[in-house]
Amino acid sequence: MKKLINAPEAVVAEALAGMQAAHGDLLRVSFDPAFIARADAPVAGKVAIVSGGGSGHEPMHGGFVGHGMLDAACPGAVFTSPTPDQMLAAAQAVDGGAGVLFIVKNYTGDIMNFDLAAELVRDGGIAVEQAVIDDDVAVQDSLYTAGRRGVGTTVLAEKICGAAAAEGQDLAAVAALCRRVNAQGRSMGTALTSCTVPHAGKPTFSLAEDEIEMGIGIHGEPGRTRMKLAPADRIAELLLEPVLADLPFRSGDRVLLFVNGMGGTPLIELYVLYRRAAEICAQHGLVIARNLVGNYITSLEMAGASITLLKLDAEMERLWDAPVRTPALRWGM
Amino acid sequence: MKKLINAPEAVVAEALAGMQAAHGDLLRVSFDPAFIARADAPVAGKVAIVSGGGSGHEPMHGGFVGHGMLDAACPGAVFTSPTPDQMLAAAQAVDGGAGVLFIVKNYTGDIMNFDLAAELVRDGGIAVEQAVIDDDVAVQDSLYTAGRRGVGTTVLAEKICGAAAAEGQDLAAVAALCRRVNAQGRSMGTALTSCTVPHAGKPTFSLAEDEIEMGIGIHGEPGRTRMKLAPADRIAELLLEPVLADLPFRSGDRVLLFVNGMGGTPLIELYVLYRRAAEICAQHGLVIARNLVGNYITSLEMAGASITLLKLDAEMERLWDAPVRTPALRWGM
Amino acid sequence: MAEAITLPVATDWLNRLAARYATERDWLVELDSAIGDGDHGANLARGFAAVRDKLQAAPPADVAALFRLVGMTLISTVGGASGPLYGTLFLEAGKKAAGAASLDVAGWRACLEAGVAGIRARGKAEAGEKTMLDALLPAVAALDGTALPAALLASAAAATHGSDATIPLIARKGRASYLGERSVGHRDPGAASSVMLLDELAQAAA
Amino acid sequence: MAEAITLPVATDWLNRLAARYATERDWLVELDSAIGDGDHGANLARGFAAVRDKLQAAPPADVAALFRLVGMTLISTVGGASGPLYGTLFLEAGKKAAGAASLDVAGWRACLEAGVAGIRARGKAEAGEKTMLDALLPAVAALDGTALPAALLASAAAATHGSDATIPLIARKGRASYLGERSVGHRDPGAASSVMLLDELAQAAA
Ligand SMILES: Nc1ncnc2c1ncn2[C@@H]1O[C@H](COP(=O)(O)OP(=O)(O)O)[C@@H](O)[C@H]1O
Ligand SMILES: Nc1ncnc2c1ncn2[C@@H]1O[C@H](COP(=O)(O)OP(=O)(O)O)[C@@H](O)[C@H]1O
Ligand SMILES: [Mg+2]
Ligand SMILES: [Mg+2]
Ligand SMILES: [Mg+2]
Ligand SMILES: [Mg+2]
Repeated sequence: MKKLINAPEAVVAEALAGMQAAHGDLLRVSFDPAFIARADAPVAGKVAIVSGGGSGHEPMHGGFVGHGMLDAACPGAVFTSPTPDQMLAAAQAVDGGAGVLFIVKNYTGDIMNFDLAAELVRDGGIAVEQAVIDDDVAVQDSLYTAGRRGVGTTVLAEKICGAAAAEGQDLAAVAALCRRVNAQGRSMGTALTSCTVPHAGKPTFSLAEDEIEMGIGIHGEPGRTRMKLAPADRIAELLLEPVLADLPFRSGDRVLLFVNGMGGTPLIELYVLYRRAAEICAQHGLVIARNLVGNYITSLEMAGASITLLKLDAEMERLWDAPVRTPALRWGM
Repeated sequence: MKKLINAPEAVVAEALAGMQAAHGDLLRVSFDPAFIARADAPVAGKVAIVSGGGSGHEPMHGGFVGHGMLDAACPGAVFTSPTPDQMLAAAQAVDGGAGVLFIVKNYTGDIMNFDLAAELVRDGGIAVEQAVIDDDVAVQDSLYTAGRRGVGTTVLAEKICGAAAAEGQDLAAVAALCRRVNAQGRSMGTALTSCTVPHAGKPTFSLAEDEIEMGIGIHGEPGRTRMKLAPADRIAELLLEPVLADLPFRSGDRVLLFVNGMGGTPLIELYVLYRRAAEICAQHGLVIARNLVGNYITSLEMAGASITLLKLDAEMERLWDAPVRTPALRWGM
Repeated sequence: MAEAITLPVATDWLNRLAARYATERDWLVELDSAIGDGDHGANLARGFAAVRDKLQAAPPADVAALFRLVGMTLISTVGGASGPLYGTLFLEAGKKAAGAASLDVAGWRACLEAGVAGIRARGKAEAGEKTMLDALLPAVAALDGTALPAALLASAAAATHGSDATIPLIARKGRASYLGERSVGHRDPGAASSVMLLDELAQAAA
Repeated sequence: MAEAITLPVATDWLNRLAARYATERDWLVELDSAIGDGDHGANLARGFAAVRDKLQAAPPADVAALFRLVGMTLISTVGGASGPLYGTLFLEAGKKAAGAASLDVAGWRACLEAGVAGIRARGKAEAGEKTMLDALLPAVAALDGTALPAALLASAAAATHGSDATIPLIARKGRASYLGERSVGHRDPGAASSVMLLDELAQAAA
């Protein structure tokens, strides 16, 4: 295992210290329990948005804390859901009197920990809503399984809901909007290589030199199928086909196309993928009204990419364009 | 070789097409000769800034084209300097009557191709200045060698000079500013893994599982020494020591600290590195007035990082803060 | 040979568990890498080390308080799926143990039953879905008689069988469920860690 | 057996070179990977394929025009260090060849001399700095006598010796210079490609 770290146990706390040092103007780090909050929190009268999850997906979520996006993020150990006391402390630190929305990715651990936290927050007299993101079409959805995983749509939901909260929407409205974004977003990813969890010390899985994993999760969970490495254009098709069919997206829909890198794939390849993804969308009559290309929800140093398609409505478009100022996403200010 | 590409020969052109598709609001791509220009170029009366270099360092340079930074970028083949006809066409496309500044990284190929281009541009009646970036302290500088390589300071110079041009400074002033930024900036990098040039098909160099290369170049050129993998804190020291000694930086200096990822290193590790780098700066009495953390000047999927320290003056600080709107760097608008 | 789970026995149990999960960390990580995300061993090693430290810093007054402390500590240090699940096990066990100076077989059975019910309520899983429940449910069922060490050994043995039986199952809950058919042929990491939990209790009481 | 470098000989030469660099692409990439950035073979394969296509699309009127076309094409398609350098070689050779229907040994020597002088001026390198000059300078010096094929063979042989002699050198110019002492023991890729350039000319005239 080759990493720029000091010790596996220290990675999360030291990275938090690095974020504090680099972005002290935007955010404030609590180390125990661990959370990252807006420097100016609580914002009186504003709905506070708190998210969190395992570390190793940077910039998500800590890099999205700031004006117009998250009020706080709770980082767990690498690929491990954070604990309820983190979410409780974060909620208490950022509640501005208008309540707190938890944005939760649909993983058993995250769901249970956020559930526990919501009980504690509510007991403490703060209004709390939870919205679950489960947009990964690679996973069979059924009442009898853990359901779909939360992936790329999380980033889009955090931006759009952050803007809604910033413009003064109330807790019920922001929560409803988050559920609407989730209902309209679909994703699928692929891995060309595994990642290595620091405390595990070796790759989570192994792929042959000519193999890729389609439908990979952001924790290195295996996906739908293993196949031979294919040209980027073909991979774009294989990722988009199930995404397009699932909602389903229809000709004339205005969409946000998000091509996301898993961490180890260079930007030049993401643009090669974007090129074909945009062509496919055009062939289906979709209007790419907005887009995002880059490493936003990653899986440590995994090589690979995911594609998220969000069907936009006028409100989402307006809120997407609203000013945002966080370490990883910034415009309009 | 595992890459999200269609064919090695097609990577650069297809990535350009992807950038055009994703950022059509900001930039316009010419394919033959290949360059990326601001969508609203030429801006009348403004000094135009043109840079370029081999591809594979994304987002540099194409991702820095837009308001407040570059007017055009010329991408060569992967790790190969672009050709004079690209720079000539780019200069002609973006000259707004106030002349063109070429920002050139100090590599033999880049220097010769930009020299040829400058002759051609001048012959065509457009005023042109060249400013060379050679900030890599890993390389022995001497009259009898190719001199130091241009690395991280390039990003900072392009931002600062872009702001100077946007506020109306003339060609001589912007060129002088660029040389001043270069004179005040120092960098050094390390590689944990090699990168693989698409047309080469195999890693440029090889490192043992416990080895790193200190002083690596952004094209996988070997560095100063090979050593055993060390803790991130130690690597921060080994990168910063020669940087600090070279200018030299002095207690009380206001600096911009730039921790840059080589492409394959996750953000969480860059923050671990930033943490220690900031501590070392503080120990030397330096005031980190500004900073930048992320993948900005990369080497395909190489794992590793570089640290750049720029000694700021009041003008540089002001220009750093000025609004910028490009695919990869954006604030204030 | 203990005839009941007293405070010293319970304390010894938890200290043993901290050591056991540290030792078995890599194996549990390996199991979880195969069908999950490779953190189960690290999660439990971290959580039970914290439990050991807390017990040392502020020894609880009775078994019920100890169980509650363990539950709270696991919930606030483990994270993931196993944190709330094992945390709930101890919190619910603590409720049942309230007021008791020590636990005989029936007492412990009531605690474990309540704890496992808590896990079912929190995780919404059933028997046969390839989770820790497939070790824990048989362990509850096997707890009978009156001789404590023997009952605990039988309970741990049942858990072991249950854990072995997860290997051919298709996972329906937790992260392994994403694998569907491909989860077949692998032992569930939570079932494996549950075996250790019950095994160390039997050792502490032996 | 050609007695002079005529337009057909020169055209044949360039076509051979396109094929040669395509064949030797990987070896030149390998040489450049060891002490540079691994693109030299790809650069030349790309550039000389473009030359071949241009010659086919619009055959030049004479040797001088051909050299100029080659020079311009290399400059606009190769990039890197070798593009301007080989481009300059042909542009300067084209100047010297102006007006000549064909080149005898003295004529070609004047062309090559001017081309190599152009490379020195553009790259500011000297003999012994581990660059293409270490193959090209001996090749110029070896060009004498009046029998063209023999002179070209001698010139190519001198280049080969020069290329071999780069192996023990420390690089002082170009990308390999960053390596300092560590460049010792490797052949300079530009010297290797220069050998091919001269070797194919000897073949075309043979
Ligand atoms: N819904 C559930 N009910 C019961 N046990 C579960 C459930 N989901 C997961 N588990 C158990 O948790 C174990 C995984 O724990 P761990 O790896 O620590 O958490 P995570 O899956 O969040 O990484 C699984 O092996 C399984 O035994
Ligand atoms: N200053 C120079 N003068 C002469 N030849 C040079 C000089 N710099 C580099 N070269 C030659 O160019 C070759 C490298 O060419 P190439 O790999 O195509 O370009 P780059 O180094 O830009 O990647 C070297 O092997 C060397 O022979
Ligand atoms: Mg986990
Ligand atoms: Mg090159
Ligand atoms: Mg796990
Ligand atoms: Mg080269």
